[in-house]
Amino acid sequence: MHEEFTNRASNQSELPFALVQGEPLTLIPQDLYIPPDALLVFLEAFEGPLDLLLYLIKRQNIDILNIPIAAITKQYMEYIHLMKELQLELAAEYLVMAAMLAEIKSRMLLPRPVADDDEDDPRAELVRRLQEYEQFKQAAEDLDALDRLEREIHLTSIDIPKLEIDVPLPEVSLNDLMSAFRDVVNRAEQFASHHIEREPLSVRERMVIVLERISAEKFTNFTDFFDPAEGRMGVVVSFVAILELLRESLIELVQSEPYAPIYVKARS
Amino acid sequence: MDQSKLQAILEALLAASDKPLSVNQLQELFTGDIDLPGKDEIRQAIAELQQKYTGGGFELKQVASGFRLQVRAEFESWVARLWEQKPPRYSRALMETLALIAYRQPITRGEIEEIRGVSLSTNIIRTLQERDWVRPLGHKEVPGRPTLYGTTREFLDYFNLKSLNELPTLSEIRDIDQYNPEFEFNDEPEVVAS
Amino acid sequence: MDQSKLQAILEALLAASDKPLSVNQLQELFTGDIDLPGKDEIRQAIAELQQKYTGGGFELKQVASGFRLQVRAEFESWVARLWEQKPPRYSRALMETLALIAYRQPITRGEIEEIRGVSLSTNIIRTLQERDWVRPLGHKEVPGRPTLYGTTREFLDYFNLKSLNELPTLSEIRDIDQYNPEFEFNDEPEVVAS
Repeated sequence: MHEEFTNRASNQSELPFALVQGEPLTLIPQDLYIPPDALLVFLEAFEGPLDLLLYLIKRQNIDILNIPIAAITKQYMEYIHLMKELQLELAAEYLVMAAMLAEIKSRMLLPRPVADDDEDDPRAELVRRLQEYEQFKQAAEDLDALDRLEREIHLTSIDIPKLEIDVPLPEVSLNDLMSAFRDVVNRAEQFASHHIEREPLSVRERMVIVLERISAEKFTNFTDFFDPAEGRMGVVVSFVAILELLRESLIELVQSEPYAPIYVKARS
Repeated sequence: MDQSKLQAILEALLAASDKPLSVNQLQELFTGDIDLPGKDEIRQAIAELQQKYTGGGFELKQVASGFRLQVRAEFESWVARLWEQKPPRYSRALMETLALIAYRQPITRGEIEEIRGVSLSTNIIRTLQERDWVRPLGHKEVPGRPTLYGTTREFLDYFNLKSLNELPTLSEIRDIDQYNPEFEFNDEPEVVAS
Repeated sequence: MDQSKLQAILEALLAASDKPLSVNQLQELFTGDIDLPGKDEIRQAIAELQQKYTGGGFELKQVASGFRLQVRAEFESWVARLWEQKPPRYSRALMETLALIAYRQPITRGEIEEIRGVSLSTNIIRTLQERDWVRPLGHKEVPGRPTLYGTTREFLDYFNLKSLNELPTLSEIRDIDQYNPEFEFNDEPEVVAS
């Protein structure tokens, strides 16, 4: 057994990585010839290097306890290069794994003393980690499949007649509301990508008013949104609100010919 | 559809709905099913359900806008005790959602999730709608047509505001913060009537 | 109190409450009544109610924090039509993190990262805490004193579970020296069984 094992290990790098019905399996994954967009989605779907390795192993029905390291390393590196080419943000963990695979591969090439125990299989730690990850990957899927609230399970909502029972509703002060807003904005600003621009609230309010009016009427004359009685500021606010709604693709402006009246309608 | 299955589905719908459901509305909820129940079948099943609840803790009542399940009035003294102990409070997630809707309306659920960095449970928006503080304004014309939310007249009334303009701006909130770390207003304490 | 009245009151309480109620909580709601029901009587009445709901649209389910009335999952497709909002979906990263916390609690963030082989975004832990599914249990007494996380009763309630024992069993891990290929050749390449 030991002799056979050593023999096998030292020959590993020369071996075709697998024989399926007598045919050597090619190293280049056939399924790589897919449109770049789909490929991007595919590659981004991996939760990390362990997930990618598991995919490579599962795809070929290899027993996880006997991973052909040389072949798997080669395939792994192909994916890494692909991710680099597609300029995917490559987490450092992928490179750490690449180094680990290279190290295991080189140790597999070294003849090991015959007396060595199986425990010294250079792949042992990797195999343990892969199995452990697989275990929780599966557990996560099982958990996701359980019946749960908001999806399969709905609570009953049986009314309580309004007699003398006054079901109290939580009380909220304006301070509570403001500090909630401050907190959420402060937190969002910690992430540079979410920059909340400060927009005068009146514009937001006007946006809602515009939306309400155009949902009630099919076409609304553009000028109807400007009430001179509101003064210059009011007109500016309406104008900015309409621009903002246009930018967010919530409304569109329609004009049949130059200088004809402009109408505002809901985007459909 | 056999009558006992129809009855069970109707019971499920009436129990889950937070609003009364009319026979028409109930029938519409079967749209697309192979065997659409007739209105008479639905009425028949409702009558049977009403029968079934006799002597129980709740009843199936007909009100102006339809049928609803409600707790029997005779048990109200026990039911009232459910809320005697602790005054209910809203979660931080709900308060932040309300603040974002107030300050950033019209806004979609996805946008709220993006700003907060966490996904939002469905019952938060439902609670805010039940409280009449938040309402759907329409749909955003992007894939998925997500609902846009805004605040209501009742929201302004509750917070004693004449318009959204009276909500302090972010920089004002931060100014107040600086002067007063406990976040209380100097001039007039906003006492909010419940 | 006779058993049928007790049963009706319990039904009213369970119908009115928006949270699960334990036998203890249910008993407390009778405090002050002349004939306070015993816990066994309450358990008995609950069992009868569960019996009564067989074949109906809802069921009386025991989850971690008590008993609750819920619509039967088999009618979900009709009930879902009542609401416009779709249920929230959670990412694989979040579900894997949650699974690790559920099965391996108490566990630190570093340990989660180690098993998953990738770093964990703060948003995930924050979402899990905000949903009240996960809470800090204390600190691990190692350098840096990292926070230990565990799951909550709300987590079990949400996933319709009574206790952690009801979680699906984990797949088994094999040791590398258990490897026993079906075909062994001395010189020839491994044939991978498909």
